Amino acid sequence: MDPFILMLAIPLVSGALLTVAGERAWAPNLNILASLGTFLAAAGLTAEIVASGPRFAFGEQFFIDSLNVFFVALTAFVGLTTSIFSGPYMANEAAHGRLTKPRLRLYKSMYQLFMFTMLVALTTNNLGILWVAMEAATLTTVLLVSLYRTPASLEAAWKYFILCGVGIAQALFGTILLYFAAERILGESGNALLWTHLVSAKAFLDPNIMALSFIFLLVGYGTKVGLAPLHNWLPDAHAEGPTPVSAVLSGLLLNVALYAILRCKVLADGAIHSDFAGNLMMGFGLFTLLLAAFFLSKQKDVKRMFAYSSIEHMGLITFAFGMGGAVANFAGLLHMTMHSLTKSAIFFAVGHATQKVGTQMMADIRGLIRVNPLIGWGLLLGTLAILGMPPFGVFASEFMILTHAMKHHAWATPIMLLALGVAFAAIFGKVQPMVFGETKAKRLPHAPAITPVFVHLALVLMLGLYIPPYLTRWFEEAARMLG
Amino acid sequence: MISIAALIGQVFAIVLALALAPLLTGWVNQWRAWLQNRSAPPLLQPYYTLHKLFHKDVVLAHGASPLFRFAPFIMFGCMLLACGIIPSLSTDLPFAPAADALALVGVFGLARLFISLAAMDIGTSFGTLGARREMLVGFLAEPALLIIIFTVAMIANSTSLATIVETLAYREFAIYPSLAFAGIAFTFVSFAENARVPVDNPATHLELTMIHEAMILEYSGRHLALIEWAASLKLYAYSCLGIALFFPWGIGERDNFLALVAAIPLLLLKLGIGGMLLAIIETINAKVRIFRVPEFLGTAFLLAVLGLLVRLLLEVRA
Amino acid sequence: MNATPLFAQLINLFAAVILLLSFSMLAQRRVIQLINLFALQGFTLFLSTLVVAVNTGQSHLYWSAGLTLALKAMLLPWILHRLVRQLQVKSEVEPLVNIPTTMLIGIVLVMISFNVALPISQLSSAIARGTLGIALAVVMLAFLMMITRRKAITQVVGFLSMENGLFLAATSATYGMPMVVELGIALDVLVGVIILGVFFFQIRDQFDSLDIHHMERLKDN
Amino acid sequence: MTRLLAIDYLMIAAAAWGVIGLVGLALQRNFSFVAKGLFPFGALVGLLVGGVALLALGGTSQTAELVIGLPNLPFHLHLDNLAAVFILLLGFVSAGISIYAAGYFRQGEGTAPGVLCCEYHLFLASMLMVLLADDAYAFMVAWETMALTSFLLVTTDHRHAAIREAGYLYLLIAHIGAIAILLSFGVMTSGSGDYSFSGMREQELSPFWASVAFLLALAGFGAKAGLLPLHVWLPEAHPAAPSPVSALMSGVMLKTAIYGILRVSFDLVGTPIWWWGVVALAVGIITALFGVLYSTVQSDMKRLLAYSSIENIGLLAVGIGLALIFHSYQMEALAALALTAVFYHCLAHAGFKSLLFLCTGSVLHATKERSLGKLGGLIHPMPWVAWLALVGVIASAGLPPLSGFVSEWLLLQGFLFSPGLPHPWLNMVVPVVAAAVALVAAMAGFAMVKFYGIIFLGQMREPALKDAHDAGIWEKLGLLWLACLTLLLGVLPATVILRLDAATRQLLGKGLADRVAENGWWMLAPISPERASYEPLIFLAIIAATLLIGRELVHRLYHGRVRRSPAWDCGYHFQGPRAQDTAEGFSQPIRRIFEPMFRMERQFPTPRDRQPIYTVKVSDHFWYWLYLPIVRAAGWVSQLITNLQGGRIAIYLMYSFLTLLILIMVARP
Repeated sequence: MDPFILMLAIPLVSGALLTVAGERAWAPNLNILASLGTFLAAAGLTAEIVASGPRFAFGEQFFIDSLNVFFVALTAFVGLTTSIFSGPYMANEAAHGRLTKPRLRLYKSMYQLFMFTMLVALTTNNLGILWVAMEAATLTTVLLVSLYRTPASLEAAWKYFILCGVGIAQALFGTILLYFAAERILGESGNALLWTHLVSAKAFLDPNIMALSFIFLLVGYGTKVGLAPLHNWLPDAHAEGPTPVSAVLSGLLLNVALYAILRCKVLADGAIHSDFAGNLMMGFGLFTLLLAAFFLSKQKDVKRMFAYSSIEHMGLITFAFGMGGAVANFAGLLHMTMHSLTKSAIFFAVGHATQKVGTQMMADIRGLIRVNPLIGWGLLLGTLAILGMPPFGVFASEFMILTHAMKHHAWATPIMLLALGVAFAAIFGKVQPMVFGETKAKRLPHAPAITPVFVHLALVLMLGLYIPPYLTRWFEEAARMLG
Repeated sequence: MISIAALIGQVFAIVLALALAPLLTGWVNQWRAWLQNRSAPPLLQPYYTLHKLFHKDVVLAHGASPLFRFAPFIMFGCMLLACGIIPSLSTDLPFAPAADALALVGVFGLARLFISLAAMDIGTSFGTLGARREMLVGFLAEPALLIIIFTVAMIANSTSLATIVETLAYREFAIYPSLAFAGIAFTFVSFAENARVPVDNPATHLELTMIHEAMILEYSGRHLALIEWAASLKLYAYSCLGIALFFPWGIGERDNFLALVAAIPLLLLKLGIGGMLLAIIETINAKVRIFRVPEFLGTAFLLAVLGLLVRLLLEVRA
Repeated sequence: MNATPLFAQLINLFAAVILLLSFSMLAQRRVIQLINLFALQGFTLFLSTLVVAVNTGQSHLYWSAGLTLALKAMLLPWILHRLVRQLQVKSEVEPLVNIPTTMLIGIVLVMISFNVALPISQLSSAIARGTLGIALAVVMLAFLMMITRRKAITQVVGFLSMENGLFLAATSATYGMPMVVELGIALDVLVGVIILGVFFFQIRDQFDSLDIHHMERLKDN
Repeated sequence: MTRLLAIDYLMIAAAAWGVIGLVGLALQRNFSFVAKGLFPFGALVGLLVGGVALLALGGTSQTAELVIGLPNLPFHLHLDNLAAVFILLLGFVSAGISIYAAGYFRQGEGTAPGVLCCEYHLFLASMLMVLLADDAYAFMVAWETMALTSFLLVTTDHRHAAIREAGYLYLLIAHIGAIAILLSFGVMTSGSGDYSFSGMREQELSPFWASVAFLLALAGFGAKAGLLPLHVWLPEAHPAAPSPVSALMSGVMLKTAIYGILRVSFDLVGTPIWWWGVVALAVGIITALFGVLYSTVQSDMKRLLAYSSIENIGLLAVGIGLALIFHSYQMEALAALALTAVFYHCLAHAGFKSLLFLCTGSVLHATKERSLGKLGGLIHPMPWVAWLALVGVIASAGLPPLSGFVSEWLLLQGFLFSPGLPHPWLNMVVPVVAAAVALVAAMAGFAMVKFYGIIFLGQMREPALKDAHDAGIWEKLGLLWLACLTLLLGVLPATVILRLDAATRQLLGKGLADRVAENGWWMLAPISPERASYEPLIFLAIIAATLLIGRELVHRLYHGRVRRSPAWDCGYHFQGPRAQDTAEGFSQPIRRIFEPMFRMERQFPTPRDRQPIYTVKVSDHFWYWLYLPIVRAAGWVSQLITNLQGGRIAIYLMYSFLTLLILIMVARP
């Protein structure tokens, strides 16, 4: 069977099944199983694409090349580990009485649907469907963010919905403009929104329209990426939703939104013949990086802080892609991978930690390493990794981004380094006392799932020291697609 | 290869130092007494004292560690070494390469370190007090001495004392203004290092002012004898160093046995005058407060640096 | 300059009406009236889409028009009405910035939008190319409304009005997006509003009000 | 089968350390195996590393390339003479420390010994990799791993907030330093994109960019080494760490920073400019003066040593500066003299400072006390530690005939030639620096007398000290090994310098070996015996002979009787241990003379106090003048920026709106 169809069908079907069946004893396992199935299908698809090149599906509506299959693989993998993590996490939440059965049902079904929307967004060839999928992803996650129905979570979900809704509306306007420009070249058929067609005709698209369109797309999807000053929903949504949701938001959704921008950037670049799109992205990236870094030091809530850290890294990645060129794109992709893996690992650790202590306030979390050494070490190492400490892989990609910037945009390096330094001071200063020191935490009814944390960290560590050649080739191929 | 003559000269220099050092102390004491209108002790009084002390039993405090008992020997050894490498009669000293002028400062430093540690060993308040004051004096005097040596070494283009003496005494004669500064600074330093008025008073046991005596308060018998002897040797070594650096004429050159013979009376003469001057200066000065000592030594240090600068400005440039 | 064909004039007219309705929504103080104006805007949008459909004969535009009528002119206003009634929302819309100022800003926005759209719409093959500027202006005005209104429900109306602007751009300026896309968009909007409806109840349960003023607790400063 | 090269052995050693660490982590329940099996094994590996480096010195340089690393930048490794000197240091010194550590770490004190074993050996391995790295990426990875592992080691006893803060400060400054180093590498590639060191060597930088690279490297490595004003972490982190770690950090890790400065300024960046040397000289002498001044006034024994490390690093920077100045004027023979002094001092300091830190560790274990005010008289219960510490103290005070003196002597000899510089201003100022160096050396003596006298001599200030016990067998072995190194370095300078010469020659093309070899192995005369010479063996022999012969003579001629009695109490019978001078009292003259240099908070007793208390707390001006303002400024900016997230959705929408408006109005392709 076609792994692609499987990959899309499994989350959709299991999502529906979970909705219909309700919260049963086997539901958590089904959730994991479905994620595993998705992951296996994605892996099969990846192997196929890497081996035999890009392909279409459902006519020309879906298109998978080495760029998006990379995102697909990452999404499916983190989706799998998050579902493993969420098993005991959600059980603990239920045991604490914070969640009822219907909520658990909602969580699992929405989780699968969320995976589905992301996978659709990643694999579709139609920029319109991309938009639709992004919007659908927003809707599913709004429900996930408001899962607890507390005032804070409702407020967060509301802000998330409105800000992202407005943002994505702008992206739609951008898409319309794109269509408007393409229609004159490609005719009025539906092909005018197919990326493959657009790419082949990109040189003929009108630069003025494309510039305006790209601005709308960047601001629109950029809201979802969390580019400053459009990021305001992000810390709220991350902090108030359940931790697995924070993990997938940070680890996956931001990537998907950035992926959308990247696809559009290729078109804009082809049409405009200048670094317009790249410069915009670099500007946004730097601004985001700097702003987020300074936000970090005032945080009190641990998930909120790591949400800002995600913003910061998204800024860095946006900057990398803004620079363009094989090396920077490679670095950007690598950094996305590293960030996804590391940040979700951090959220896993944070999730267990906050459950143990019963608060997200950093001032009240102490001595994790004594309560549960593995969680403590996981959080400590994850934090160090996300801060760009070698030998973890985040450093590898930051190294490449920085060195590339030094070569081509020397003015930007001091700013980036300032931001990274400030971020280091802020985050590490807060995490260290959480990990170390004395504690007063309690036991949890369900033992936490530690494996995902260390699987992620091990991957990040390995990629910091050694990137396997086939992975390199794959990344290079993807980077080349981005021009 | 080391010649037999040189070896004899070396041994002779050391023996002479051992013999002459208490005499010099006695001589200075005599002059002090005369200048202060007292009747003077015999010239050989230091020898009698040493002899008496060696005869006496050692009274050790209960808390004394082996370090306390080693320290006098080490101090004595250091001073002996110092006397062995400072050219007093001849520049042909087989031991001289063992330590040049910089290492000589190190030798004095080592002796100071051990005597200070020994002072702290018993754990009385006097001992520690003396040790800290001694180190205070030391860390101010030592760099000054080094700079003085630097100035002279730059003139001679060498830090080897033998070479310095040969250069100053036997190369073409020149007037070095820098040496004047260095000479005054050296005088200051010697007073401090040898526990003389105005820095310290060897004749007092007044706890508020004493430095050297505070440190050796617990010593008795042969240990005290060694320390006293070492102190005399130090004074002798400093005198010889002063002579070698500033009045080197008359010190025998290499392979010149006759000069060696001629050097002895000349050395005695210089030491005699030096001792007399020392006594005069000690008499006309008053002991300063302990916190004036840094000012005193700071002046020495500045003079030394000034000498160095004068050397660089007037003599190298010209 | 050639005489503009009738249907193009019609489209321009409807577009102008939509813009006018946007302005009146901006000026409107009452919630119920606001929803009615929104319904009217949806209806005008339907008309303009219909004109385009008739003119170009593209079948999917009929579908679009139908969807617009059903969704924007009827279903959504109905849902909103119900919500207002059930939640007993106070009828007064309390703007954060006073209305004359808002209007002035709105005019500036329209000027900006037209200026931005002008060079682009020159390139359009569609006949009613001026509509792109109007669509942009509608989007901007809706944006402004969302910024200046204090109630959750008015923000939603603003949001939906923004969608109207987008739809106007899609239909009038480009003769509609591909069918799949439009269906998807419509579905998303619908689901979104339904979710919002659920939300409103929860928000009112938690805050005893739909005033977004209460939802300012999550902050960093 | 090809023969394994030295570099292969070193890689194997690094891997072995890594494996030891992982085994320790895996078997952390088996404490005795971890402590008595793995640590000694690590020490053996250290010996192997030192031995290989010793043999490799003077050989041709070797390179290797690993499969790991970035796709287009695999790890390049390189073993040349410069690296070999520092690897030698790492190997031999760490061997002693590891042996000591076998007896030191206990269960139940902070981090579990198994985890510690892992961190410790990874730390060693990363230091080795730093020294072997031949490209920027490998270097940075190893460098930061070193920082990370040492941070974890510092925070071993993380239950104390002060220790956590020390660790935080340390890692933060290390990270900032690493950023500067990375920038420096970036400048040195000058846009070629080739981040291997060989690529950097090929770049011809303009004087401006070369200077930028040098200054960045100096700042970056200086942060690690503890050069002013980036020294603040050092006196916090070193006391916080367990003693073997302090020893390793002070003795070895600081030297990797010196290695970095040497690598950049003499090897990578190209021809140096004379004022670089002046900068290094100035920073160095200020650091040294600062370090020694503060070390004299400390009352925590490990802080005292930490400040003394700052002082020594300052002296090393002075040496580097001098070498750079000479090198930039092509006076290579003199540069070689200064550089040899630097190498020698690295070795010497590694030996004696590790020794002293380990001694404090034994004292700490025996007494649970770090404050000098509560120690005293430990020479009686712990003679081994006390006598071995004396070796370290003499060397640290820079006195003959031990190791510290040799390097100081070489450095001063170097200064003597500075009037020959063809720059009028320089040859005036540089000799004055020599005066300051002399002052530093003399004050180091003061600090060391205080350190030794107050800990080991006198009466015990607390009754509990009576229960103190001497170090165990492993600890003694480690101490003995380091003391032997210190002694050997002290008495065999010519032999050592002949070995080190290959490194000097590599950097300058000229060394001291020819001149030194002309004379006997017992004599050190770097230029000529007429010019300057030093024979520590004869020196030692004379003092030892006086001691033995003198003692014998006195006993023969007179007698050897000893009578014990109480110390003289001036007739006041209540003199207890409390009458002794305290640590604060001992340094009172220094505080008084250099009052403006310290920030002091004093509390004086009033005449009416029943229990008069005098306290003085000395803190660092830099902290208040430099660091706190920066922290405040950053906080202010953060506050300003945080206001952006005010919680009002309308405002958020407005940001988005304005962004869009501005972009569509302003942004044009």
